[in-house]
Amino acid sequence: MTMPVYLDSAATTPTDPRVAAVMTRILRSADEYGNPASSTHEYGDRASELVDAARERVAASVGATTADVVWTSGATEANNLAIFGVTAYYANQGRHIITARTEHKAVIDPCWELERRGWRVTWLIPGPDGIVAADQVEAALEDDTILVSLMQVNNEIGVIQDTRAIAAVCAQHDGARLHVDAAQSIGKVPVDFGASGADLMSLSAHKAYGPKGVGALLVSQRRGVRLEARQFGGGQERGLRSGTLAPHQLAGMATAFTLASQELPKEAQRIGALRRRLWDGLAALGGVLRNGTEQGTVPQLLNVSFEDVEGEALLASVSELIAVSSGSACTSSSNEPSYVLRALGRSDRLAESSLRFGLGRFTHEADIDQAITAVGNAVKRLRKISGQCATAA
Amino acid sequence: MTMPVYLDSAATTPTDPRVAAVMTRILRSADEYGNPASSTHEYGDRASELVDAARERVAASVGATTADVVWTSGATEANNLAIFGVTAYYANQGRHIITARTEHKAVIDPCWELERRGWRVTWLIPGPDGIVAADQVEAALEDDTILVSLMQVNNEIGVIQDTRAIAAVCAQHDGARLHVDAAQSIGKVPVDFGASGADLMSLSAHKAYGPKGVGALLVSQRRGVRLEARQFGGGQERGLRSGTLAPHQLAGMATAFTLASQELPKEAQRIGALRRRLWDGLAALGGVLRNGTEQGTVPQLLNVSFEDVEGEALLASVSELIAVSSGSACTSSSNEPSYVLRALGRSDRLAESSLRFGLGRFTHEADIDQAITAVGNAVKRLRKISGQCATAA
Amino acid sequence: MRYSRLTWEHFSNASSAGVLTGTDVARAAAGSAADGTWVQFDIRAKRRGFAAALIIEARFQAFGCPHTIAVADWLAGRAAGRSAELRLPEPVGALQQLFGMPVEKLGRLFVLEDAWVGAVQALLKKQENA
Amino acid sequence: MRYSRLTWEHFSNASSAGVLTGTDVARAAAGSAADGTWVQFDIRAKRRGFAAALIIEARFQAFGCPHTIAVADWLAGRAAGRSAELRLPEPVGALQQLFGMPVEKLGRLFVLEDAWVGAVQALLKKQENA
Ligand SMILES: Cc1ncc(COP(=O)(O)O)c(C=O)c1O
Ligand SMILES: Cc1ncc(COP(=O)(O)O)c(C=O)c1O
Repeated sequence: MTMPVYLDSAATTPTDPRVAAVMTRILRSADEYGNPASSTHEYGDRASELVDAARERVAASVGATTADVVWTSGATEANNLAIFGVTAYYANQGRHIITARTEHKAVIDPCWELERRGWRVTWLIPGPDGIVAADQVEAALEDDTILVSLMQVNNEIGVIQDTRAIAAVCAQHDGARLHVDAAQSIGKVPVDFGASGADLMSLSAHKAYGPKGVGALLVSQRRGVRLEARQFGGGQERGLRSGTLAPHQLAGMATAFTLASQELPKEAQRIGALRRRLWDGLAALGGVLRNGTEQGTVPQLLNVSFEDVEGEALLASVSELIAVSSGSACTSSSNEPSYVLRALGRSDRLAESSLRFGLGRFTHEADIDQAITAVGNAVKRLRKISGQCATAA
Repeated sequence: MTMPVYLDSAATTPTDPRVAAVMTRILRSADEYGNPASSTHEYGDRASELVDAARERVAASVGATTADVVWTSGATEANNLAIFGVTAYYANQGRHIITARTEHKAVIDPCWELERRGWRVTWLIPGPDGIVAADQVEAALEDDTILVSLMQVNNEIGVIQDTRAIAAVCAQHDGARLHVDAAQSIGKVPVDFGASGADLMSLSAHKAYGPKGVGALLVSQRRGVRLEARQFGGGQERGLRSGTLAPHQLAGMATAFTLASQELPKEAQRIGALRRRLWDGLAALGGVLRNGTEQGTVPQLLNVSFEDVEGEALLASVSELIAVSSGSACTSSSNEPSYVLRALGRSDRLAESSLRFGLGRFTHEADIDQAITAVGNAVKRLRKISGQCATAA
Repeated sequence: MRYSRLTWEHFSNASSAGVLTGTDVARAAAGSAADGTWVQFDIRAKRRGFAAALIIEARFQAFGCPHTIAVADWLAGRAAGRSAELRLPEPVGALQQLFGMPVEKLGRLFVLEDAWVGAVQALLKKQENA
Repeated sequence: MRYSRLTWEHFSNASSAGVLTGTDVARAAAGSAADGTWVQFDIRAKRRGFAAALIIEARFQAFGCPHTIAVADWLAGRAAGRSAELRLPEPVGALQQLFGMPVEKLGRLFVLEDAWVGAVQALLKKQENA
C-alpha cells in the first residue's frame, strides 16, 4: 500500500535524518553509553558531557540559560510540572490561576485537576480569531492569582498569541507567574525565552523533527521562579526532576532545535507559499471556512471547516491519499467535536467537519496538489450524496 | 585514550546492538513516525501498532497482561507513580506505608515526601545479608497500612528479596498492596508479575540493554489495583499517564526485555562463573569483605569492601583501567557513604571503601582479569602508602 | 477509525445514491444534518394484485458518517425485487453486526430505519390512494 | 571526580611516600583512618648554627583521598633544603587553590597542617634536646 501524504505535522513530525543520525551514533557508541549520573568513571563523564552539550544547544536555540532547562519526557510532563509545581510552591500566596479554553489538554487537564482540589480557575475565551487579548488577562487577574498559563502557538489552528504583551500584564501584578506552552512554537515562530518575560516555558522535541518522549520545562533563574518537584529519586536536574537522563534523546532534541531555529526564516517563506496554494485550492470549492487568519497564524497550519459535509465521511474519504487530523492528535481518538473550534464560535457541526492540515519540512508542492485533489473530490462527492436536502433539513 | 573496562552494569548498560537496530529502523522509517494517538490516518495506526506490539512483548517477558502495562519515562517515574498514585487513591483507607532503608532513592525519596505530608512510614532494616524477611513485614503491618514497597533486586549489593513470601504476608492483610521495584531484575532473575502476587511493579529499560528514558509500571488488573494519575493531558495509557508515546523507545525496551529473558539462563551461568573468578582474585588480596552472599544475590553484582584503603583513593587508582561505582549511580555524585551498606551494618569507613562491580552481557574473562590486576595493584600501593599506622590509628 | 470491507465498499461506491422522479415514487427522510445524520429514501414499486407492493428500485441521499452512507446504499441497492414491508429487511442489531458498527452509532441505524419505513409507508399510502 | 594534573601526578607517583629511620628523624601524625584522613610526616634535618634547622629529607604516610596523598607528597618532596618552620610552606588556602581541591575538603588540609607542624615541632624539640 502506498502511504498517504503526511499532512499532520502538528500531531508529530518525522525524525529528521540528521537527528536520527546523531541518535543512532550515540545508541551504537562504544563509550558514550554511561549513566550521566555516574561520576566515578569516564563513561559517566562522557554521557554527562552529552547532556551538558544538549542543554547548551537547546538553551541557545530558545534564548534561555542552561540553568533554566529542566529535562522532561515531553511537553505534557513539562506542563504538568509547571502547573502543579508552581501552584504547590506558591500555594500559600493564593489559589487562583488563569488559563484559556483553547489550551492543549496537557494544560486544561491539570487545571481541571486543580479545580477538583479546590483551586479557582478562570477560563478565558479567546476572540473569534483565537487571540486571547492581554486585556482579558488583565481583567482576570485577582489578588491571589499565582499562575497564568497560556500557549504561544495553538495546536489546532496555529494562532500565535502575543505572549510578550501578556507577560507585561503579568509583570504589573505582583506574584502572577506566566507559563507558556511553546510545544508548537519551535521552528514556527522565533522563541526567545529570556526576552519573552515568561517565567516558565514548555518544550517538546517531536513537534520539531526531534524524537518523541523528550522535552523540557524552562524555569527562569533570572526571574527567581521556584517550583516544587513532582518526581523524586536520584536528584537529577537539581532535584527538580529525578530520573536517569537519556543522552540519545537529549542530543536528538538539541540537534532538532538547532536545525529548526536555523531553518526557520527560509522554511517560513517556503511553507507559507505552500499554505497559500492549499488554501486557494480549497477555497475554490466554495462553502469552506478558514479557522484562523493568514497573518496571525503559523504557516505550518491550515484549519478549514467544510459546509454540507459530514466530518467523519470527509476524513474517511481522503484518508487513503492524505493523512490529516480533524482535531488535536491527542483528542482525535475521541469523536467529540474540537473544543478549540467550538470555543472559537464554530457550531458543533462545522467543528466536526473541519480538517487540520499540518505542513512541514518535508511537504512539497506535489503533496499540496494531492491534498487539493483529494479533498475536492471528496467534498464534491459527499455533497452530491447528501443532495440539497441536507442543507435544508 | 583507551576506555576503561565497563563494570558498572547496575548503573546502566550499553544499548544492545540488536536493540539499537530496531530503534534506528523506526527513527529512520518513512511510515512509522506518526503519533500513536493519531487515529485518523495510517501513520498513526502504524505507530500505534508498534506500541501495541511492544506492550505485548514486554508483558509476555514479565508475566503480565497487556492491560497491566503503563508506560513511563523509567523506573523513577514508575516508582513515583506507584507510591503517590496508590497512596492518593486509597488515602481514605489509611495513611501508613512500609518500605526499607535499602531501597533505591526513587522509592525512598517519594516516601520521605509522603512523611513530610503527614504519612507514617515504617522503614524496615534488613538483616546483615540484606534480606528483608517476610516476618518483618508482617510485624510492621498495621490496620491502616495501604502500601508496602520493596525492591526485588538491590542495586548496590544485588541481594534478591523473597517478594513472593512478602506478597503472601500482604495478602493476609486486607488492603496492603505490594509494590515491587524490579528495575534491577530484568535479565538477572526470572520475573513473573502474574505469579508474584505483587500488585504493582516498576521496570526500566536501560538496566537491561535497552534505551534510557523509558520504563513501565505494571498495575495488576486481575487484582483490581487502582491508582490516581499524576500526569494529565491527552489521556494516553487509559488516562493513567498522559503524554505522547515514543514508539522507538518502547520497541527498544520490548526488544531488550525479550532478549534478556531469552538469554537469562545461559547468561546467569556465564556471568556467575566470571563473578566467582573476580571474587577469588580479590579475596586473595586479604582484608576484603564481601557485601552480599554468593547464593542470595544476582551474579551480575559483586560488592566488596576493602580494609585499610581509603575509598576515593581506591576508586581514583583504578579508574583508568576499570569503570566501577562506589555506590548507586544515582547517588555516587554525592560523596556520602552508601546508605545501603551502612544499613547492612558496615561502618562508614568500610562503606566508603567499597567497590560495586557490575558484570554484564559484554563482560568477558579478560575484563575480569584486568579488574583483578587493577584493584590488586591499587590496594597494595595504597596500603603501602598508608603504612601500618592507619590501622592502628 | 477502521471500517469493515462491506462498509468501505458501500461507502466508497455508493452506487445507489441519488433520487428517483415520477409520480410513482415515494420519498421519506429522517434525521437532520444539524444533528449529524440525515437520510432520505426514494422508492418505486409496482402493485402485485392484492399482495404487498414489489420494489422496483430505490435510491438514497444521506448526510452522515461512512457507516450511515454504507447502510443506506446497501438497503437501497438490495431493495429491487423485494416486497415493501414496514420494517428493515434486517433488524437493526443484525445490521450493526454486519457492518461492524460501534455501538455508539446505533442511533444512526434508527434514523435509517425511520427513513426506510417512512418511505415504504408513503409508498403504500400512495398505492392505496391510487 | 576529576583531579588537576598536579594532584594526579603526586597522587599516582607518591614518590615521597615512606618512612625514615634513625635517631635524627622526627615524626608526627594527625587525623585518623576512622575519620577518613590520617597523615604522618617523617623529617630529617641538620642544624645550622643558631639559625633554624634545614630539612634534608621528608617522607609521608597517608590514609586519605587523592588530594590528601598528593598534597602530602608535594610537601614531603619539596621539603629538602628548606628551613624547618612551624607552618606550612604555603597557607592552606593557597594549597587548596593550587591543587584544585573542593572547599568541602578544606578540613583535610588542616589535618595535613597538624601533621606537618607536629613533625617540625618534634624536630625542633629533638634538636633542642640534643
Ligand atoms: C500545544 C501542545 N502542548 C503540549 C503537547 C504535549 O506534548 P508531548 O507530546 O510532548 O507530551 C502538545 C502535543 O501533543 C501540544 O501540541
Ligand atoms: C532499583 C532501582 N530503582 C529505580 C531506578 C531508577 O530507574 P530509572 O533510571 O529508569 O529512572 C534504578 C536505577 O537508577 C534502580 O537501580
